[in-house]
This record gives sequence, structure tokens and C-alpha cells, in this order.
Amino acid sequence: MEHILKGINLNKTFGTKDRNIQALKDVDFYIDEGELLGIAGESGSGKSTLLNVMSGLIRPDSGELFYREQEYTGKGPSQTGKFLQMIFQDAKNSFDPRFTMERSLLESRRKKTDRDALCGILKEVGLDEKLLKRKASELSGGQCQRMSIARALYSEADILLCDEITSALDVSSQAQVVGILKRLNTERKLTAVFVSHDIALLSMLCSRIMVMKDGIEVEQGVVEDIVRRPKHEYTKLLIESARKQSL
Amino acid sequence: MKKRLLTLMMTAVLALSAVACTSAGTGNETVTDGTETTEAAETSGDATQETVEIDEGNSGSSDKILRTAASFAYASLDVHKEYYGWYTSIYGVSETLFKMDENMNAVPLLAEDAVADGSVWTITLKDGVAFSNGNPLTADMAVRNLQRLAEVNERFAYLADFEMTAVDDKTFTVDTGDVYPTLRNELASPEFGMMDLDATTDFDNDPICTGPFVISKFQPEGDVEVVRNENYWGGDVNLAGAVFYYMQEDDPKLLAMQSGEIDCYNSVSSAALAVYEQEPDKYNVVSIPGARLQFYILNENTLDDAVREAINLTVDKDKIAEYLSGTVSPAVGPFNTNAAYGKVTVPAVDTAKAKEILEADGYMLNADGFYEKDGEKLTINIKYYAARSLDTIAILIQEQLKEVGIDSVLGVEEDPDATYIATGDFDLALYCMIADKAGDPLYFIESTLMDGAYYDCGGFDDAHCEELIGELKYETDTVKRAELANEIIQIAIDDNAFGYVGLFNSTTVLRPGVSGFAETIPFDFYGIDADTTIE
Amino acid sequence: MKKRISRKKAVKIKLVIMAALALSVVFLTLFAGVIAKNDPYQTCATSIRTAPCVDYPFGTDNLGRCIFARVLYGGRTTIAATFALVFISFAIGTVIGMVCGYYGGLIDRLLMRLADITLGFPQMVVAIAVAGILGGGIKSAMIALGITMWVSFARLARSHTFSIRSAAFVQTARFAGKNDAYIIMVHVFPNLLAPVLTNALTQIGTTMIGLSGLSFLGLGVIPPAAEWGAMISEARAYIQIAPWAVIYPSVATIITIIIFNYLGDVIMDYREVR
Amino acid sequence: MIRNILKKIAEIVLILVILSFFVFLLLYIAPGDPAEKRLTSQGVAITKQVLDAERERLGLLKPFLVRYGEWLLSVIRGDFGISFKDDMPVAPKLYKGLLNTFFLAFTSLSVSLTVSFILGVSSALRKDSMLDHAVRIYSFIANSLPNFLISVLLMYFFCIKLNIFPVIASGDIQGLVMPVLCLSIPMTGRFIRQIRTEVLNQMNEDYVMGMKCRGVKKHYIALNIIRNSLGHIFTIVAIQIGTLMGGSVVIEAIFRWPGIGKLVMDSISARDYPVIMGFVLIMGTIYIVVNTLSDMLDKILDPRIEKE
Amino acid sequence: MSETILKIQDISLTYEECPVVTNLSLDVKRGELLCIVGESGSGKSTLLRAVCGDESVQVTEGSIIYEACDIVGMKGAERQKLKGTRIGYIQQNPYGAFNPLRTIEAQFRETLKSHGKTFRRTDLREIFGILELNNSDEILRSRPYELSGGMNQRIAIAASFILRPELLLCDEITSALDVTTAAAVMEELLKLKSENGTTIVIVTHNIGQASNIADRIAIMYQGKIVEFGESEKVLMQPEHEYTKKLLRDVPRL
Repeated sequence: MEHILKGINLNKTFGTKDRNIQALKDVDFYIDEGELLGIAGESGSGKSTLLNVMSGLIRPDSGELFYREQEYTGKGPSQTGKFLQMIFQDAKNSFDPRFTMERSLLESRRKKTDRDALCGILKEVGLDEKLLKRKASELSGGQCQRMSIARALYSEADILLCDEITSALDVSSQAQVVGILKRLNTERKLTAVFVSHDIALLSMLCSRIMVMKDGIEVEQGVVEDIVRRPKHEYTKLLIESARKQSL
Repeated sequence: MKKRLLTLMMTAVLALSAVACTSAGTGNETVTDGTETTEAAETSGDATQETVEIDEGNSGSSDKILRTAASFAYASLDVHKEYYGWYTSIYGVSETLFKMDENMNAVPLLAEDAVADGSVWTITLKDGVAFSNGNPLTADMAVRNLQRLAEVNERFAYLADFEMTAVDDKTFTVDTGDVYPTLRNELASPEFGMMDLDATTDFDNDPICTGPFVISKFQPEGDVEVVRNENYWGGDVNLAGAVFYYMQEDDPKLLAMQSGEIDCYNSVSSAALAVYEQEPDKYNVVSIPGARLQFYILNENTLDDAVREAINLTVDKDKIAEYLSGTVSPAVGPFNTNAAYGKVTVPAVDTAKAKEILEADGYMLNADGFYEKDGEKLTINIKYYAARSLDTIAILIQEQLKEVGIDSVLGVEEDPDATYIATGDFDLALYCMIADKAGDPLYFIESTLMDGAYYDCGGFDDAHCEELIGELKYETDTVKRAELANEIIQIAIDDNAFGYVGLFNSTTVLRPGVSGFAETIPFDFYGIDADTTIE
Repeated sequence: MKKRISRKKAVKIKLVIMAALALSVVFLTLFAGVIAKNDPYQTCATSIRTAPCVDYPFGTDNLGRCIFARVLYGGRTTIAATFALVFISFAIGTVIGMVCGYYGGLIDRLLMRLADITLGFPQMVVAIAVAGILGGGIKSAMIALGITMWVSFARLARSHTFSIRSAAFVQTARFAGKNDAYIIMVHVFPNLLAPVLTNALTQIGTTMIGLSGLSFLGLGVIPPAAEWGAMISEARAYIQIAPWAVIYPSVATIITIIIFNYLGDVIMDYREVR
Repeated sequence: MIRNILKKIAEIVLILVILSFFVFLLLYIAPGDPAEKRLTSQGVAITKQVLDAERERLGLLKPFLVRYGEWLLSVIRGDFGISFKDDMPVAPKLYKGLLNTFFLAFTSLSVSLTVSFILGVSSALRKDSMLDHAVRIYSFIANSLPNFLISVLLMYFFCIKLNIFPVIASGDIQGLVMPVLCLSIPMTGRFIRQIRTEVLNQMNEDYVMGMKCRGVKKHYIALNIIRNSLGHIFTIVAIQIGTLMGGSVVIEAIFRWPGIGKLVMDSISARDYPVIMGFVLIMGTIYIVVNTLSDMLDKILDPRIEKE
Repeated sequence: MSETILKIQDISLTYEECPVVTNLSLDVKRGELLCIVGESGSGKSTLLRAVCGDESVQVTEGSIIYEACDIVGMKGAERQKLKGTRIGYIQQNPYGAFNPLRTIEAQFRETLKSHGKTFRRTDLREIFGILELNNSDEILRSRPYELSGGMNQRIAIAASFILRPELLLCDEITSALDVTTAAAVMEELLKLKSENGTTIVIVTHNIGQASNIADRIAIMYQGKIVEFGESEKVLMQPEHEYTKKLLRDVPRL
């Protein structure tokens, strides 16, 4: 069965002056079309590095990456941008402070401007067209994040890579953004990878979850198995601690 | 734990302030010590006299010590080298065989007389002349001094070609090969100062000379102190000692004079002069035309005769002298008018005639009031260097030419000899040099008028003039020499090759009761001597 | 929110006043020809060192030239030279800073090492050496100061480029397939313009001090051109008999420097409050 | 650890060589030369042969690279050569000049550092008090005064009008006050501003809030703040050393202080290459030594700082 | 659980010249664990800072009664005595409790000396034990920047408990920590609370966390308390619209 995106024993080490940190150790992953993959893990677990390697922002030390069975290891964001888009945690900073929303969005499309496609997308993410004239500083965090999603869709990317995009938002905005992603997934078969430290959030949003610790993939499986019947010690501790901090 | 932090802080603040006070305290020694220890002044072997500790009482002038300021301070006191002799002479340490007096004549000092018979000069020394360490000055020592000068000083290398023999204890002869009329004047140059070559061990810091004073404290390129030479051959010495503060800038000299820290100094600036003239009772000023000439060279290759004549008729020397308020006297020729060889005539300033000449030569006034000839504006390229008020003179000449309708452009060079003098890239080149080196016109004429001379860079060339210069070289009779010199200079003036602007005044300011600081002698290399007194 | 707005308003008012003052100084010197009746280069033997009077509002110097005219014309030289120097250093420094900040690696280390040396070396001595060697004139003085001035701009531009380069919107632009040149011109440069320009303003004061210092040592402007530092240096010798010849150019220098320094500070506050 | 010290030293030597080559080239292309400067110092006219003989003696006729090579070799052997101005050895001249400038610079530095430290810290701790406003106004004006202006005005008032201080700075305390004052005023202006901002930054750090809520006594907190801002203050001082040495050139010229600044000023006009080159090397080394020292001190005082 | 240890009566606060809290009342019972839940900008932190006497927060009206006297007006030594020994405070930033450049021991001694107490290793070892900080000697010698976030927050808690405060205010102390560390730190805090009987007020944006540990919960929204009561009541029958929306939007496990 052909996975839309696949990675085989990816390794990455960051060398600082006095000691080297092994961020990724022989990590494999795969995503199927229309699937919403969650990657859970604490800070330093390598979940963000994995996402950056997937997106081409960081070059892996070893291992291969495939998009629809075509290898794209080592390719930079300008190539990978053809089939995937990345959304970042800092919503306001994802837009050039001096640009209007419209100019930022138009900048991200490689083909010529398509006005009505743009308006259609805006409706889907529940944003008013008038906001296009505004600058990032005039929008709320939630609005900015939804605008980023609109930008990714407008650039006709197949896959969306989200790096802790709701961690900085308040609870209601977070719920809104998650709702939109869920709807896009069910209605438009949107494929996405969602990285977060909040396993409760992942359990509501994703179909499959990967748990990472110290650069290693500790466990991977359907949400049901991970939450109800965790196999690995660390996953149990993670679920247990999360349960203590949620309703 | 807390205590350690507190002490750390306290020590940091205290240390900083403590260092400030102690270093200020010990500073006293470091500055002067640093300079003294490296000098061998005190420790030189056979300096017989012990150092007299001079109290630098600040209140008014102590009766016997003279304090003055010097514009230059060299790193060595070796009389024969470079221009160090000038300053050992000013310090009253070194003396020469002959001395220049007010009327530019070389009068006897260490020598009795010098007589020329053809190309052989016979020089006899005075009796009783001796060095500060008591050794008498013999003819042989004098000859050896001249030979050392030829060896160590490029400018006097020509002495090596002369045959010098000591006839007896008091007389020696110098055979110059062919007639050499100016030897007597040259012997008066400070570089010819006599040193006891056998007794002096450290020529740079402690030369043994014949002068009325000896060095007591010497900081190279710094302040110098001298004390009376107890066994001076020339009799009593009025002053007990003197201090020469090294001050390059004019303005600290003025301030020091006003605050009473110095008693007199020479080469007074025009600003200081204006201040002193306001309080005649506190300062008396003596100003006499000096030997340093400010003049300009007109480039005959780029300016035709009419333009040069017009320029010389426009530049108003009296007005320029007025601007420089008393530090410069308007010049006629290159030499002092009361010198025999200074009798030349220069046409008076006449701007109307200047315009006539220009218009006769085809120049017309254009729209913005400047002369131009067949479309090309006449622009004089004035080149100068920013020293000895040449910058002020350049501005004033530019201004005066503008009034007549001649446009000009100012160009400053940091170093004239390597630029416009060497390349001739100028229309009007300002320069300042000593014209009357030792009471004889030959040196200046040879440097500026003779064909191929370093400063004849304005294309001046006149066959008759060359002939006269040839004659002057060998003419021994002084009256005849003066006539020849006047004739030569007159040719240059009539040809409008040069413009003699002014003679720097040798201006000295003295506190009442101070006298004998060579204020009446127009040469820069005299200072204190046995007769200098301070009431 | 009430007090916060008032602080913002207060800064705005200060900004307007200082900008007006700065502009008035610039206009005063620009229209020197109109304001000053006398010609600054006109020497006049009869009125050497005259005290301030009707026809010579600031008195005359030791060549009889009107100091009022010379202060205005001098201002023009000083301010024009300062602005030109600051602008050139700004341009060079920003370009180098951006290149270093964006690409990093060997160029960055090399250029920053060079910056350290020029910054460390005593600016005045470098200025004297260059001005002394290249001969006088305002151009060589500007080169002399320029050698060490571009460094502060380069460092500031470099640090801002670092932060912009890692910003999310730059990564997104990369995903949109934009090349380095586009990113630098469209995203990096416009966003670092404001902070670097503010720094340029604060440099004006120090540059003026540098330039007048050089003229004071005789290495700046060639006589007879008027420039505050040179005027003070010339008149210093006559301070006792013609103190006005020193006082007026000094006051002009101090006031202008204070105005531009304070303008720099106010703009910095304004950008913080905004 | 030793490896990167060696690397640093190699880097320093390389910089100095490049620097000296650049300055040598600058001197070579400059108009005028020492021989003719020397001969015309008293305004007596020179002749062609005398000039050429002198140039020959000073070795000015050799090609550029040969002269630079010779100079470099002699410096490596520790011999700074003889001055073109008066044939005296260069090393003692530079040493004496350096000693005097260092003494003047060090006194002014310690005076202004002490004053600025006390004023800067107290004005920051009592923000927006009367003292704070006064200190800020002073430092603003002091920052806008060129030091040559201060020296002219101070000299006029103190030396002439009030006749308190002597014009001739003869090295004793009295002669020292004026030059130190002229150097310190602009420097205190800069120091106070920087120290005050640094202390204010420290006061906004979270740990100050933490300590206050634990009821830690006020002056303990103040000591903590000062201790943390010390690191930065030493870097400010290191940068100032360069400008201080430069600034003192003007002051030395005016107060006739026999420092290295004045010596260099004279040697530039006399085109005295060996002295200028010696000066370049010394200033280069001083700068680099001071810089490495301040980096090390930085590391000790605030180990967190990772040098990128 | 009956006696009120702290009474805040319709208090209005301004921070950096803008009003943040407007006439809010709240009372804290002795020995209870009260959670104040609110989003960023709701004024919960400013309220806490006002109680622990941070000068940058201006109390424009209302009073804070502690031990029968209004501590708002109190100044100088008297107020300083209360800080730490009676009312403790822990910040969100784990590195915010201590001066990063000085050893932990030096700062413990400094805090104790400010209250005239002497530093004894034995008291500390006991508290460290509960907080799972077993190599106490090594910790005391090291500097805060050398230790992890979790470790620093535990040491901050120890620093508060060593002064035996009656009332401990915690401002989002776990939101900067990883999930597992947060859970462990919270457990250790509850252990210390039960052992010392300290009243604890915890401010958090995560209602899930509050639901597990709080006796009573107060919901804050735009500077006002919109819901206040026993945790079961607030969670099961929320009255205010905002609380309902909050409970709906929070992800459940």
C-alpha cells in the first residue's frame, strides 16, 4: 500500500561545543493519504526535529525520505514546498509584520492568483474576507493560525505539517483550530501531521499517534490502543501524568 | 557566603578608587622618572660639577633662574649633528669661533681673527679660551671639530674637501682650493660649535663645550635645565641657571607667560603680541626684522610675462603685514633693507596699471567679473603649506587678486618640498625659508636663482644673471659682493619671477628686568649668554 | 490604559519638537546665503577681531571675516559632511551586516573579525593617520572616520538579520520557493531598516564630534573653508582678546550635537512605545 | 583548551601582520618623506645632493617590499629599529610615551569608572528620583561635549582667570588635574548611561521578583544586582580603552603631555615610519590583549554566556 | 476548613498604568487548596502579585485582609516580615526564583538570614527528601543554570517551605514543565501541603489540572470572578456561560 510520505531509519545529531545531542535515532514513519498522524513527546524528545527533517528544513545525517515513493532526502524547502506546507507555533510571527494578509497569502502560491479559490478557502476556515486587508498585528492568535491554514491550503499542498500550532493559543481558539482541521480531514481528505506535547489533544484530533522519547520512537498505534492499552512503560507514565492534568 | 559577596563588592569599589589615588601619587615619579632614568645625564662619568637642586619657586621669577619656553626640543645635544647645534647655542652651552651681531657681521668669539690670502684662510684663536672642564681649546682641537662636522652632517660635507692644518697652538689654516669668500660667516653657524672631543663620552646627553652654561637636567624632546659654568673662560656669568620648557604650540606659551611660569620667549605669535601690547607695563616686546623670508615663486612656464607683472602689481605686502599684526615686516627684496646687499627697488602696488597690462595682453572681464582670454578664464593655481602663516597669506592673496578680477584656486600640501616644489605643479607657490643664513647673500641666490637650483622651479633663467652669480662666487671684497647681489636680485624682480612678501619679525617678549635674551639679533640660533640678566 | 496613552502622547510631542529643532538647524545652515548678509570668506583689514555689533552679529575673527556668516556656512559643511558620512557608513555597514547575518560561516567570521579590529583601534588615531597621510580636506577626514564607523551598523544589521532569518514567515517564504535574494530584499531588509536607521540618528552626534575634532587638529577642512572645529581651533589662540570667536562656534557645535543626540533618544523611546 | 589558545595566538599574529602591511603601504603611498622633512625642519633651504644622500642613508630608495621585509624581520627579532627623525632607537621612545599615556589614561579611567559606577548604580536603584534626573542630564550633556572644547574652556577658566592650575603639566598632581578632567567628562557621560541601563535590565529580571517575595533584605538584593551587572560593565570598559587612547591624543597635544598619542602625531607629520609602525603594533597588541582579557573576565563573571 | 486566612474585598488593580482587575472579592479558607482558573490576560497573575506585595502592581481600591489587618497599606519592615515567612510565592519561570550566577546554598543562607533564621542542613534534607532531591549536597554547591527546569522548580518550592509559610501562592508553576515532571512536582507539592498544613492558592490556565487537585475553584474572566465554589459543583453544574464553554473546549482523555 503506497504511503503518501515515508521515512526510513532517520538519524540526526546536533553538535554543540562540548557535547553532541542525538536528536533522532533510527526513526521510521509513514503517513497514508487522508490520515491525521499525531506525534507526542516531551521537550527534547525529537518530535520537532522529526517534523523539520520531514519538511526538508533540516537535512538528516542518514536515512531516506519518500513522497509517493519518490525519494526527496536532502531536498530543501523550495522543492518540498511543492507538496507540503508547514505551520509554526508562533502564529503572529508566521506573517511578515509589514505585509497585509492578502499579500502574504498570494506570496505562497506558485501559480497565478485565483481570487475565488482564495475566498472559498477563507470561508472554510471561518474567516471574513475583510481580514485580508489587515496586518498580522491587528489579528488575534487564533485568527492568525487559521489564516496560516488557509495559506497552506491556497498553496495547494498535499500534506500539512503542524508544529505545536495550538500550544500558544487559549483554550477556545485551540478548540476552533482543531475543529477546522478535523472538518478538513473528514470533508477534503486533508493529510496532516500534528506535533504536540498535549496527548489529550492528540487523542481527540488524530487517528494514529507516535510517541517519542530521547530521539527514539517508543510506541506507535491507533489512538484507541495508545490511550487505553499503552504497551511501553514510558507511554503508560505519559498517559497517567496527562490523565492527572485533564478532566 | 554572603560575607564573601559583600567583601567582593567593597574591594571592587575601593580598589578602583585606591588605584586612582596611589597612581596619581606615584605618578609624580613615573612621569619624570621614566624619562630621567633612561637618560644618562646624572650618571655620566667625569661631569665634575655636582647637580645644583633648583627650586622651581612658582611665585614670580626667582632672582637668578631664567625660565623660558622653546618651540623645538631635540632628542640629542650633539652640536655637530642635524640642527642640534642651534639649540645647544640657545641653551648657552656651545660657542662658535665667530658670532653674528645685530648688523649681520661675523664678529670674533672664540677666534681672534680670520684672514684670507687667495684660497688660504688663517684663523687665530683667542688666548685663555677653555672648555667647561678646564682643558684649553687648541687649534688642533678646532680643526678636529671641523672635520667631525664634515663627517656627521650632510649639509657641511663640503668641508672635507678643504685642507685644514694646525700651524701652532693658537692658529690653523684652511686651504679651500679656490677662492671661498664666505668662510668667516659660515664659521659663525651654530653647527660649528666647539666640543672637547677627547673628554666628551656621551655626545647625545652631555657634550663638554666652552659656553657660559652646562647641562644639568636633559629630557630628550622635553624640558632642559642648565646651570652656570663655574670656570667660564669669558669671565662672570650673571644667571645661576635657566629652564627651557618645550612648548610646540604658541598658545600655552602665552598662557604660561601670563600665569608667570616663564620669564621670556621668542617667536611670539600675532595673537600673543596683541595681548602683550595691551599691557605694556607687564611685558616689553622687542620686534626686529628677522632672516626668515616669506615669498612666492611665479611659474614662468604657465604664466606669461603680463600676468606675472599684473600679479606683482596687485599683491599688497603692507596690507598683508597689517593682517599679520606686527609679526611680519613687508619685504622689498629677500634681504634685510639695512644690510648692504639688501638695496633693491620694487614697483609700488598699482591695480589700475595691472588691469591695463592684462587688457593690453588680450584679457577681457567676463560676466562674473573675472578676466578671461579667448574663452578660457584666467585662474591662478596657488599652492602653499599650513605653516608660518602661509595659509593666511594664501587667503589674503586670493582675496586681493579677486578684487582685481583674477580668479584663483587654493591648494594646500602637507609637505611642499616633495610635491609642488619638486614637480613645479603650480602657478604661484608660497614658501618660507631662511634667506640670510649667515650674513651673506650667496646661499639664498644659489638656492633660488642659479640655474638648476632646488628652489628655481618657476623656470627663471637669465644668462646675464648666471654670469654675475659666477663672479659673486669668488669676489672677496664685501662692498663689491653687495653690489653684485643687488644687481642679481634686481634682475629677478624685473623679470617678475618671484614676489618677496615679508620678513618674519624676530619678536621676543620679556618680563620687566629681563634682558640679553638675544632679542636684538635677527638669527634664531641665539638665546642666553653670559650677559643675560634678570632683576 | 489612560496613563499609558499619555506617556505615548508625551513621547510624540517630544518627537515633534526635536524634529522641528533639528530641521530648523538644517534649514538655518542650508539658507545661510540668505540669512547671513556678509560673505563668509570676505576678509577686511579694518575690522580685525571686532566685538559683536550691528553689522557683525557674532563679531569678526582675526582676518576680519564675519563669524555669524561663517558659523552658518560652517554648519552647512559640518552637517552635510556628517549626514553624508553617516549615510555611507549606514549603507556599507547594513549590506555587510545582512550578508554576514544571512549566510554566516567563513565570511561572517572573517568580516566580524575585521570589524573587531577596526572597532578596537582608537578611532581618532586611525583618523589622524589617514587624514595626515592623504593630506587635509573634508573628504579624507570623512574616509578616516568612515573606516571605523560602518562597524556599528554592520553589527546591528547582523544581529537583526539573525533574528529575522529564523522567523516563521521567512521559513514559509522558503517553502513558497523564494530564493535568498528575494528573501533578503523583501523580508530581511525592510524589517531591519527601522532599527538601523534609529541607530544612524544616534551616530550623528558622535560623528560631528569626530569631524570637528579632526578639523581642530588641522586635519579636517582646508582653510579658508568654514567649519566649526577649524574655526574653534583658529580662534583658540585669540581666546583672550576675541573670546566671541571661540564661543559662538562652540555654542553652535554643542547645541547641534545635543539636538541630534536627544532626537535619537526620543525616536528610540517612540519606537519602544509604539 | 590549549589548542584554541594557540589558535587564538596565531589569529592575533596574523591580524597584526596584515595590519602592519596595510599601514606600511599607506605610509609608502603618502606624499613627502622623512629625509626632506628632517633637513628642512628649521626652514633652511636644501640642495638636491644633500637630499639624495640623506635618502640613501635612511634606506628610502629601496623597493617597497624589501623595506617592509627588512622591517618585519627586525621586529620579529625584537628590534624596532631607529627613528628617521633623530636616529634614536625607537623602542625607548615608544616605551616612554606609552608609559605616560598609560599613566594618564589609567588615572582618568579609574577616576571616571569609580564616579560613573557610584552615580550609575545609585541612579538606577533610585529610578526617577531627583538624583536620577540630575545624573541623566549630566551624562547626556557630557556625551555631547567634544573633549577639545572642554579643554579650551577649562584651560581658559582655570589657568587664566582663576590661575589655580599651572599651564605646564609637569607631572605632579596639580598638572594632572586638567588633562584627567578633560578625558573623564566625556567618558563618565558614556559610562553612566551604559551602567545605568545595565543595572535597570538586571532589576527587571525574574530573580529580583523571586527574592522580594521571599522577603530578602533590600541591600542583599542590591548586591546581587550589582554583582550580575559587573560582567557587562567590564566589557564596556574594554571597548572604552581603544577610544580612550585615541581621545588622549588631542588632550596630550593641548596639555603638552609627553604621551604616545603626541609622539605619533609628531611622527606622522615627520613621516617617521619606524615609530608609526611600532605604534601600530603596540596599539594592536594592547587592543587584542584587553579584548581577550575582557572575554575571559566575562566568562568568569557570567558563565552562562555562550560565545557564538 | 472554616476559618478565613485571607480576605480580598472588592479590589481593583492596575499594572503598567492600565486597569487589570476591577472590584473583585475572594476569601481563602485555612488549610484548603484553592484553584483560580483563567486564560492569559484574565488578571489572575496580577491578583496573586498584589497579595504578595509586588510594588509594580497598584491597588487602586479595596483591601486585602490577612491576620485581621489590611496588608495593602502596610509598608517597610512590617510588610517585609510577612513576605516569605507568612505568605510564600512561586513563579511560573523555574529559573525565576534564584540569582542564576550564585550557588543555591548561598541564596538559601541569604533568605534565612533576612529573617534572622540560621541555615541548618537537616531541615533542608527533610524537605529535599519529599521533593525527590536526594543528592542535596551536590545541589547546594551548584548554580541554578546548571540544573534542569524541573529541579529548579522543586528547589524553589523547598525555598518557600523552609520558611514555613501559612499561605503559599503558586502562579502557573507547572506550565513551563514537561507533562511527566509537572505531574510529579504537583504530587510532591500536595505531600508537603498535607505535612505542613499550608493553605495553597494555585493559579492555572488548565481547568483539567484544577479539577484533579482543588477543594474549591474560582473561574476568572477579564478581571472578574465569574464562578466560585466547591470543585464538584463548578465542574458538574457550571452557571456562567464562559465556564460552560471552557469545559466544552478542554480536551478530555
